[in-house]
Amino acid sequence: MSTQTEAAPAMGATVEMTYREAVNAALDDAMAEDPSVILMGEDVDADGGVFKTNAGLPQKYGRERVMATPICENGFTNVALGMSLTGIRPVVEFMFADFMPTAGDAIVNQLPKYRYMSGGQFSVPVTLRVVSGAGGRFGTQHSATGESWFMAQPGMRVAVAGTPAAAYELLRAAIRNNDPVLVHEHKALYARKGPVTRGAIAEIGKAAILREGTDVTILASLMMVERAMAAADELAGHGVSAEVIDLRWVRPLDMETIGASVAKTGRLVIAEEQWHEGGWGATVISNLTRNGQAWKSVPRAVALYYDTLIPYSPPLEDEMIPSAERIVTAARKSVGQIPA
Amino acid sequence: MSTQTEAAPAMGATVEMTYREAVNAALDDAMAEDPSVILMGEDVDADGGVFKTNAGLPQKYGRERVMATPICENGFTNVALGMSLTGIRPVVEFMFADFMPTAGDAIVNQLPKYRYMSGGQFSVPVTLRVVSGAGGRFGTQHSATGESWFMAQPGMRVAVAGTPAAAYELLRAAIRNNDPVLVHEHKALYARKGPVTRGAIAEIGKAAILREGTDVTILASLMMVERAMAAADELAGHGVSAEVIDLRWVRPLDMETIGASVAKTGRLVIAEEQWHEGGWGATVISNLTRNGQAWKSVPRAVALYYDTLIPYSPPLEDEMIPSAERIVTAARKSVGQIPA
Amino acid sequence: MSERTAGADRRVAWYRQMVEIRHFEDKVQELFMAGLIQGTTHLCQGQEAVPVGAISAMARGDVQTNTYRGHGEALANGMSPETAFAELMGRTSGCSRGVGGSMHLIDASKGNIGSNAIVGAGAPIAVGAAMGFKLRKEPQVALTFFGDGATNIGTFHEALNMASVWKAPVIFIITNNLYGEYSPVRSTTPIDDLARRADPFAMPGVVVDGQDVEAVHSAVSTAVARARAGEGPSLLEMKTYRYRGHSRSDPAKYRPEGELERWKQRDPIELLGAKLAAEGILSADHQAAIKAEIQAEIDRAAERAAQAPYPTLEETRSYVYAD
Amino acid sequence: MSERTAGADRRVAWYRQMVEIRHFEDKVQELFMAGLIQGTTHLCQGQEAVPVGAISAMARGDVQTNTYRGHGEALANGMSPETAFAELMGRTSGCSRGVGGSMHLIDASKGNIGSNAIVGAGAPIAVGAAMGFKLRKEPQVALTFFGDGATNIGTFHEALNMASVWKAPVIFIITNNLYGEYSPVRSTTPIDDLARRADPFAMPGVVVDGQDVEAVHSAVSTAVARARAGEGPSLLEMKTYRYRGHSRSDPAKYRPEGELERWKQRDPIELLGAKLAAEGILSADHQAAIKAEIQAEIDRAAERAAQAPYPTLEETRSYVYAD
Ligand SMILES: Cc1ncc(C[n+]2csc(CCOP(=O)(O)OP(=O)(O)O)c2C)c(N)n1
Ligand SMILES: Cc1ncc(C[n+]2csc(CCOP(=O)(O)OP(=O)(O)O)c2C)c(N)n1
Ligand SMILES: [Mg+2]
Ligand SMILES: [Mg+2]
Repeated sequence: MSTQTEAAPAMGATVEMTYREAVNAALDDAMAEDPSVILMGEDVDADGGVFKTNAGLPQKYGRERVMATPICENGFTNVALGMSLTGIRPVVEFMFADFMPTAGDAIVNQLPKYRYMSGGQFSVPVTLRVVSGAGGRFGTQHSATGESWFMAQPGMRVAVAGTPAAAYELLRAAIRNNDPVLVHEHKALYARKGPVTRGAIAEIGKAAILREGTDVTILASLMMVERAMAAADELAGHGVSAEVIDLRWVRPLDMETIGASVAKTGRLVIAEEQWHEGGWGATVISNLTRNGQAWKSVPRAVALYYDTLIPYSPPLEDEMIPSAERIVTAARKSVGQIPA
Repeated sequence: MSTQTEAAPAMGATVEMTYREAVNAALDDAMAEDPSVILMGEDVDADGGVFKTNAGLPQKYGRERVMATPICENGFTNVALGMSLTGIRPVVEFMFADFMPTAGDAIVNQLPKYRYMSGGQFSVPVTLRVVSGAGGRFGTQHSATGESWFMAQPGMRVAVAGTPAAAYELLRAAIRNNDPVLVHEHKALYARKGPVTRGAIAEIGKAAILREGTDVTILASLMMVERAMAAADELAGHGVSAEVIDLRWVRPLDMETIGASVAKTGRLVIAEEQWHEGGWGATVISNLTRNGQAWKSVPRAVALYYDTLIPYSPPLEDEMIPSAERIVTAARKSVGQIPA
Repeated sequence: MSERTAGADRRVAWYRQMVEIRHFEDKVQELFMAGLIQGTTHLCQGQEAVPVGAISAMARGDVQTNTYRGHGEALANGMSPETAFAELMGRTSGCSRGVGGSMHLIDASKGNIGSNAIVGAGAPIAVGAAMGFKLRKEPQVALTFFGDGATNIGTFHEALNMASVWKAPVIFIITNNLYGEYSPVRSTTPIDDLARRADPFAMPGVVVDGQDVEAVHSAVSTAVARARAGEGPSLLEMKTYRYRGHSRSDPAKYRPEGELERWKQRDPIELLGAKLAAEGILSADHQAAIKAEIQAEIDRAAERAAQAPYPTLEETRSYVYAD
Repeated sequence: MSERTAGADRRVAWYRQMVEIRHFEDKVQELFMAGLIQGTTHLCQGQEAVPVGAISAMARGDVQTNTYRGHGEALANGMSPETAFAELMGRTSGCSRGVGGSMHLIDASKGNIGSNAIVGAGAPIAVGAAMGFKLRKEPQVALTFFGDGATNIGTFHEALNMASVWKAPVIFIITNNLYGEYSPVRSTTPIDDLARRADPFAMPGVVVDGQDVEAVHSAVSTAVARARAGEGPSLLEMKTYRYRGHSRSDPAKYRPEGELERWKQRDPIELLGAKLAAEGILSADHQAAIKAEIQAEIDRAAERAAQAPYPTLEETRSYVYAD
């Protein structure tokens, strides 16, 4: 990868870069802008970090601001919380989303509740950067997206980056925000390229319509975003006009954007790399239904992620993760092109 | 409380007992039946345990089988897993549901995955007993039900006990089961009385219709079950016939029973002591909608649990928890008796 | 505030502060019985020397984290009994606006930056606060209070490790009151001196007489000076005892006979009182007068607190997010 | 299997076993480069004496838990290279039916009861297995293998504490290879001898030369005997080194120059080989022959493994629930 820190383009410029470089640029720009921003986590300082998102940062900002931690997720997440009480804005890297449960107490009982249980005395500007998702043949304990685990937590905000632009903008927004924000990156996307505007900051809680359409809404997160876009291309060939929305925020959900789209199309396909139970897809469908949404066909959601755990075996892992083809099939079923 | 262990009624007899006594009886009967069953957790052996559910058990079964642990939820939950690999069937008590995130790794990455990632070599017969719920003025960090936290975990089963009979039967089923099962008890219910049949074992994944009705289905869990029953009484006075279902299993959800009920009533009120996002209520509504359920009115779910955290202040805590009145109002809105 | 030897005024102030905590806790029990305080409370009668001696070793700008058994730590940090009572009664005039309750007596303005209901959680948070000071090159330090039981939960060890490897200016204070809920230390912990848990983290571990406010103050002052000088963290074990059960519902029947009585013979208030009397600083009569005066203040504070309104659920929403 | 001094046959068997592990790991790297093994692998070349010396101190019915860097532990426990390769290739003939992969080489039938991809998780699981034996009054013991980095995560300390207070028959084995991923021990840990972490749990902590298979075997045998006699757990620190980077994508550029070469001078295979040659037990020629023979077996095993079919997603469903 090229190191963004060496010749950073001017703010406002839109340049093509990888998702990995976008994360790097967001960290770099945030750290350049605000000396209280630091990055911490396991091995974050060596060789760009395990996923090479941090290249150049230790050299530029020093190892006080790019702090490698011992292996102790709960401990170092609560350390970040403590730092945020004495003037630091920590960005904490979780090497794999699967390690978030190891920090369960910090993420459930501390970060989102700390301000509340003091009656509003504190703000807790902590960002958690989480490397999510399957597809890397990392097996059962290293492949969760975890994107819906903490969606029922008032006090927390949860973002999911599906594109390089989203990776940049969401991370910038998270770091600026004065509350805890969890930003999911997808490990299979780091090499993807796309346009990124340096200095752009995502609006909290705003989803992105990536492609307009009239027949069916495909709502996607993380790696499913590119598969939804590919599916939409293919659907066009079948005469189906798909609208693709990148969810961007799991908490708060942008029910306004999603609702308007589904009011138009009357059909919904949920593309999520997780089980349907308890996930954002179910909540979206529930919210729409409770809002009185009139459906032209039943929303397609289930059967994209199978009811088993994530296998190592490469062909099986590929089968487990929802493909563009399965999204296409679900969308075609929704418009009645193939039987449901 | 009277100690169930002293003069246990014969198996098959139905006797009136408290929810606390029902838990005690289930533990007692399971331990009497199978010498490999043990109970472990913080202070489980002293004075009946913190919620007095374990009275008499240390005396009857000894402190090897009623084992007090140090304070280390993740550690002792994984110890239980290890024990289950060498012939023990541990029941682990979580003093408060809020401490489950402290054991996040054991609950998310170990218990439900241990069998899977070995290719089916092990079974992991571990039961987690979890004391859930608000209403006790325990404040923000001691009042979660946590009932939906682990519902998206293949490999895990999750039960919720709304009555003394359910407390007994679900716990017995969990302990007999060869996979990890999480059973939620509600701390505000321990003193409630009801009929319990010694020896009855709950069917995995089967909800219970507690009251039949034709106009609206009220689906409830834990403490909401008695409030739903009270609401149904009051609704009858308004000429509304409510069917009340005790959810009993969050994973797997009994979509058959729920679906049949809603097919009949066409209306649904979700009574859950948790935020709607990511919860079982949203998944139920999503599943019904995706199954093509025709609604006579929009399902009422949200606004039962407010979008803030759980306060200590007693009048506020009472306001936060869905009341029978709010369930009545939601049901009356669903049938159009009052404007939505 | 951090000189190492204490003058007469200071020792009298400690005496008053310990009496205030004792009477406050007794009053809490009374109000609990009367239903004015609900839920649960974890009282600290018998342990008063620990927060009083330790917190008086802090300087302005230093911070502390406490636990659910944290009334003493809050009061010793300067919270008024009325504010504390109001919190325990769930009133909007409470330190945490009534939403926190007994387990969350917090006052950020005084450096009391958190009172946690999760065992062990305060320790890494304090390490973080200390690291914030260090990164910002400020001279402050952090104290963190927790119990003997907390030394068995993993995050305690994680906190010690990080503090040591980063030389964080933090002081870990174990209030070893011999029990974690109903369990005696030795049933959950294979050693007697918990200070020993410092060793594998290459930091000083010191056993302190937690009944002697002067010993507590002196040990904490040494650790604070060390931390402020950039030499890193310390672990101090205060040997003490709680007179009441774990929480309101606990009659503490698990205690061996005579144990409570033995500890009462070294009551921290009476221990200091006897010295002050012997040294002619504060006569027995003066001590009795102080107790009566503070009792009256406590009673008045509780009465005033009970007059405050409850918050509304609506106003609590702004406590959820800052932005 | 647990006698304390080893005869010539035994030492030759150790030699063979270490060579097998070495060649297996080299082959994994080769297959990884060829795309036949995907994802990630964590190799253990250089550390072979630890699993071989330790596991040979186990008796039938004893159990062990391993980590993601667990190929050596699985092979030393008796897994055939073919079964292991098949697992790494995701084939249904793998020990975990292809769903586990490199990080989960498990064989319950041989007492290899888990290989964990979460740092630290295996330790409390092994304590539990040991407690199962103890509760059922069976004479077995549990070994648990983990790295230096794992001694910083809380659950490790929780496991030690429980093991000690309950006198669980468990042996904790730290494979201290000087790095946790890219971080040198001293950047995350404030001490050099990790065995010191046993002290606050009142159990023996022993530093062992992890390059010397005989030293490893003897230290583990002592700990096993102690555990079997009901005297409780031990913590053993094996000083060793991994020759390759942390995982397949890591060139290990963070290592100081010369470090690798220095360690290679005390290669565990050559160390034992030299002794066996000097004692006239196994000549250099014999050693070369063994290596060639094992290399051929390894090559054949990999070939056969690659012929097995992949599992189907459908068949994995029965691995989710037993009931
Ligand atoms: C993670 C966690 N587990 C369990 C509890 C329940 N609990 C509250 S206090 C306590 C005992 C703590 O003992 P100790 O640390 O000695 O403090 P003390 O109460 O004696 O002040 C326990 C088990 C908790 N609050 N948090
Ligand atoms: C809880 C957790 N955090 C982080 C990781 C990522 N990780 C995998 S191996 C490793 C380093 C472990 O080092 P050590 O314990 O020394 O074992 P070694 O890899 O050297 O065998 C890390 C941080 C993990 N698997 N689990
Ligand atoms: Mg204690
Ligand atoms: Mg290592």
